[in-house]
Amino acid sequence: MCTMYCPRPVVDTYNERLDITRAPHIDYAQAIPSSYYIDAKACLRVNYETCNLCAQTCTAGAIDFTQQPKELDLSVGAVVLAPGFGRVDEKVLEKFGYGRYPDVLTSFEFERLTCASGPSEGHIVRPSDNKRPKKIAFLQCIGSRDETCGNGYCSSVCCMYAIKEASVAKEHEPDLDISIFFMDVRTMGKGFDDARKRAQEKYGINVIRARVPRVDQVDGKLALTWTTGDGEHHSGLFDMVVLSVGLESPEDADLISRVADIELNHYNFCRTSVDAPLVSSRNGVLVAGAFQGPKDIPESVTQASGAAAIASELLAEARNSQTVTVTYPEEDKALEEEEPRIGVFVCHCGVNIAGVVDVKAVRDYAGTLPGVVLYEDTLYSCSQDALKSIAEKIKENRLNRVVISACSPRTHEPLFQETLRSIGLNPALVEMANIRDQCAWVHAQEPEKATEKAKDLVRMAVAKARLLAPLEQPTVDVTPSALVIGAGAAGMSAALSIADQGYKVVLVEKGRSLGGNLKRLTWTLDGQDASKVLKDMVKKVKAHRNIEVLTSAQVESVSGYVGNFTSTISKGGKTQMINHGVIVLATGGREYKPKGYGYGDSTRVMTQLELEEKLARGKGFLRNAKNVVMIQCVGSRGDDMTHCSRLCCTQAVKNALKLKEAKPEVNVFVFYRDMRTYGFYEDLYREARKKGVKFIRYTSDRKPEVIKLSRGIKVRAYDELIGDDIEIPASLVVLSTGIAPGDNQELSKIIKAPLTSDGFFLEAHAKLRPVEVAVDGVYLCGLAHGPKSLEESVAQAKAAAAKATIPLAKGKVAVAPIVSKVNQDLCIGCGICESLCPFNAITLEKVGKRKKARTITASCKGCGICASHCPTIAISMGGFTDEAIMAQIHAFSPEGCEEE
Amino acid sequence: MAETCKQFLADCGINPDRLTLEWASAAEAPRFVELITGYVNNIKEKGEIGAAEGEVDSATIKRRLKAAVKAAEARKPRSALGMLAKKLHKDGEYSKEAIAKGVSSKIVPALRAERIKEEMILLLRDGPMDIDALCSALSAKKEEVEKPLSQLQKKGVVEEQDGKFKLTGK
Amino acid sequence: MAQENVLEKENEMAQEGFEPRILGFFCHWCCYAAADAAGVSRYQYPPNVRVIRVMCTGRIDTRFILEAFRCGADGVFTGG
Amino acid sequence: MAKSGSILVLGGGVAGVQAALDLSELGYYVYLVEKKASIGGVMAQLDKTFPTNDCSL
Repeated sequence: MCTMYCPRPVVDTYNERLDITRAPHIDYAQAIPSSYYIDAKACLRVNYETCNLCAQTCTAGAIDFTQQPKELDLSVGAVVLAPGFGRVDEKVLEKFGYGRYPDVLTSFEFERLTCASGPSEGHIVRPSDNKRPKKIAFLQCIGSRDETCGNGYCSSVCCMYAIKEASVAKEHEPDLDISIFFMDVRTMGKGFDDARKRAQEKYGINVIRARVPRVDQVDGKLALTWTTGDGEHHSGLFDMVVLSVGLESPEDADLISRVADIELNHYNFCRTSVDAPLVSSRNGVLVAGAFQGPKDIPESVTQASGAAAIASELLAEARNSQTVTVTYPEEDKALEEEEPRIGVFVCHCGVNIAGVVDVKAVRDYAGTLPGVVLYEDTLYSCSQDALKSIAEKIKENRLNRVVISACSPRTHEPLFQETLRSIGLNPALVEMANIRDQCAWVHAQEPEKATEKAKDLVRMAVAKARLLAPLEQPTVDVTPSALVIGAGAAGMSAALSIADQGYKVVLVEKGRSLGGNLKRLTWTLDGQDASKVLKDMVKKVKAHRNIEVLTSAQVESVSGYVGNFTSTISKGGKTQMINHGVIVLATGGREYKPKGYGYGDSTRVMTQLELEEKLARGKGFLRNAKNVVMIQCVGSRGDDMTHCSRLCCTQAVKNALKLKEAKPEVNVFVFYRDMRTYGFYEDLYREARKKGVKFIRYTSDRKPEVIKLSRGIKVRAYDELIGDDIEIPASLVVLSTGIAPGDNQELSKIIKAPLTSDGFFLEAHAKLRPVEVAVDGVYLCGLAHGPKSLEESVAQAKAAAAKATIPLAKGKVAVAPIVSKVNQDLCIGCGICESLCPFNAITLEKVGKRKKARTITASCKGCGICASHCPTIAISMGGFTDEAIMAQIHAFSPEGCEEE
Repeated sequence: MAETCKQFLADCGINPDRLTLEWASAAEAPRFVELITGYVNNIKEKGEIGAAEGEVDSATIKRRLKAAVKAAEARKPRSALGMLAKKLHKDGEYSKEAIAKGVSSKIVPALRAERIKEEMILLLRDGPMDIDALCSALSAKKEEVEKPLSQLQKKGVVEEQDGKFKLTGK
Repeated sequence: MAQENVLEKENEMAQEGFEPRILGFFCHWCCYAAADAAGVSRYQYPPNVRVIRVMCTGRIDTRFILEAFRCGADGVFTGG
Repeated sequence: MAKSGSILVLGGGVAGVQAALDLSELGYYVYLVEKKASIGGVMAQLDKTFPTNDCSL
């Protein structure tokens, strides 16, 4: 109402200024908190003491202009800084026509255009004429890798987001012609190269390796000129240009630095070090996300969890001293047992559902179904005020079953379950009908049929709801200790963090000593002495009273479930059993051993790590060296392993600089496919170029060859710029061999944790659960998860430690109540269920004289294979009983087909 | 399970291709769309249940499936299904042939026997029938019908009168 | 009301050719998730399938399938 | 002086929210401070996220 009456238009910043709203507004429907707010800068009442229309029209009387800003003094034990990133200055964008030509957009604006909730409801249109563009160009590295604007670093995320935006655009409009102009294609994240390949193959997105210097307008179109690697000039006309803008330090970085008294680096990001990536220069002030350096979502999430772990280490003794517990009202058991009184709420989801399905018709239809006493429609059921109103209506009408006809239970059921809980109803008494994701969205062209389907789905949900029964929420006690597998940098960091948070850790290492790959590193990427980092870590681990170290030891078997694992560890021919509540996988990776390129045939051919070891021993071996040739992507990116090993580019640059430092006159050549020196490592790359290191691009179909001569070796490779092969007599050939997964197969089977096709462990969710695996109570960090730098391994280890400590700190874990239940009166003890259960969640036990099956609630995932294979139908599934499913099947038929 | 259903559907006179079991992981939305579209078109071609080639008419299907559901509840065939699953699981044997063979030799005969018995009772509810009529209505051989019939007689559920069988009302 | 719907639908069927009624049993973790993802991506597919969510295809009992056909399903799609 | 069991998290984007959630689960009281009227940060503006193109809301 207030938005409607406000006379003051303001630009909608949520929609990247592509739309208009009013001074009082809400950014987006699912915003939390979900109340409208007044843009004080634009409001007439606040600034000129006029108007006041909104306060008068608000029926709830919720607008109070007498409120003043308040200052709060909070006493806290630690601070986590996560202010995010800032935007690239518009002056930088102006060079590319932004502001002058309406069809030059930033990638943020383009993102809103492709979004169904965006200003154009997902249709891609040109701002200048609202027509559909045919040719779109994406320009990369806008405000990144560009010293002229002060941002010498790489923003790390733009290459991948440009590919994503281009793919999404192609999905909407398959006829679009999209070109992306890269300097290097930096898709070094886990699974990113695969996604890029898919996008190129499936959508036919053109990849052009060139930097476009400027954008001009010709006849209403946008003209670009560029020069490719072979020295040729090109030009082309486009209907739309998207600037892939980089991530800057936040606008108020200086303010934060002053207030929090922390140091910033030369790009105004928070200063941290490789061995403590989440710790600022001030004790107790931690940092996470893009303020620590440009990064993507999973890394930000990882750092956030990691920062939480460090805060928890610092404040372990004060744990639970200031928390408040949420209390729920007692369940109204009597009401639950009454005849079903069902309430059906049909959600519009804005236009998402109501734009296709006739929501009012579905609502009225619901009213005709048996047992339904209340039927209503809501604009956004998941918004906070709607939830509140649903709760009130349940109470008013004494409902004891609720059907929410909206989106997917996979995403939203917990929300509605919580609503029921908050008013004293068992959370199992809600059922959802998915009329959005599996109806309105997928049948957009057939509104009538979609409405019919929605009615059917509601009828089936109501039928099930009639038979829903309250379920007990089981909890199990937790053994307050952790098993950490692997004692490299990641494993040790994780173990230390859990131990510092006050819990016992058993650290198991296959090798004879602690350290893993860190033992082979000489310098960290920020130039620290790697052996000192290692020594410090080992010392702390060995001295910690909460850590028990087992070297030359291996995990033989793991049984149990989150909170109560039992593992068998073998060491020196003996085995021992340990009990623990959680598991951290930090099994590491190993240097890929190359095939070909003369490796093994000549002592002049070595890997980067081998070079690093030589350099550490002194520069004597360089006495006669004239040319050193480095070859990137040996083994990685489709050579032998499909993945990108992420850090070889930076490692090569680092070692090239070390070579130059040891012997300035030596020529260093680096043959690469894309230089992926992301983030602040771009500085090293620039420095290497300045110092005369020569970088020459090759493509995967024309790889450099190492040729053995009677004396020495030479490298032959195709040089794009010259257009011909070049030959370099090489004193040394250094292969950037990348990172191969460790022997994860065996452990994967023992723990039932899935691997990626590359052989690394698979996380539970690529974005939001980057350090958890699909098995509850098992967490993941370091090279076991995928190639990454020491800094990233440490951050991830802290994150895994945070996640692993959560169940330990809680002391109890809740189990989903969808588990199986054996009716022992009917059970004949045949053991079929026990043998078939994929989770070892059923045991046979003696009850009196006979054997009976029993479910181990904490292990059960509710798959139901036991129920469907029980000869006597003695097993029932919580929330998915035979009766309920049968009722759904009967309701599937519009005429109904109950048994007489 | 799927194999059992398919073979049993065929046994009941329903085109087994009306049932399909497909896999699409959470990340495979395009594959899912392909599968579901293909499947719907496939069923469109087949037409309404009972209308496809070789299928029994829809009234028979209704009756027969009613009996079939009862059969699938019975302990004997369920045990057969469970034991087969257990054995295959234990041997790590998941080949299509092995499953199909196990199902056709162990489970479907048990299901069929139960189905014939249950359907017989349903048929006789509508009035007395002689053995030949029963055989044809049940799509079964004489010896398949005689055995359960005599069992039902022994139990006193069915009685014979003038060469026709009828329910005793017990 | 319900009766009218049925009649309407029969009319429709006669006009536009045969529209089968199909029941789907979708695994919560796989096929159901894929179907949600299809929605998120706005893929379009025929609206003939009604879905029952189960936690795993292992839950599906022979009885469910037979009962579905008895209740007039022209097809049953189980998706793991 | 006894240590405080509460923590200030500055920023309500995906990192800030994640840190706040983890800290509260670890047994600490969290003050989450955000400049804007709602939390979620830039991620709430994204349509889909790579590489799996999941919905970000």
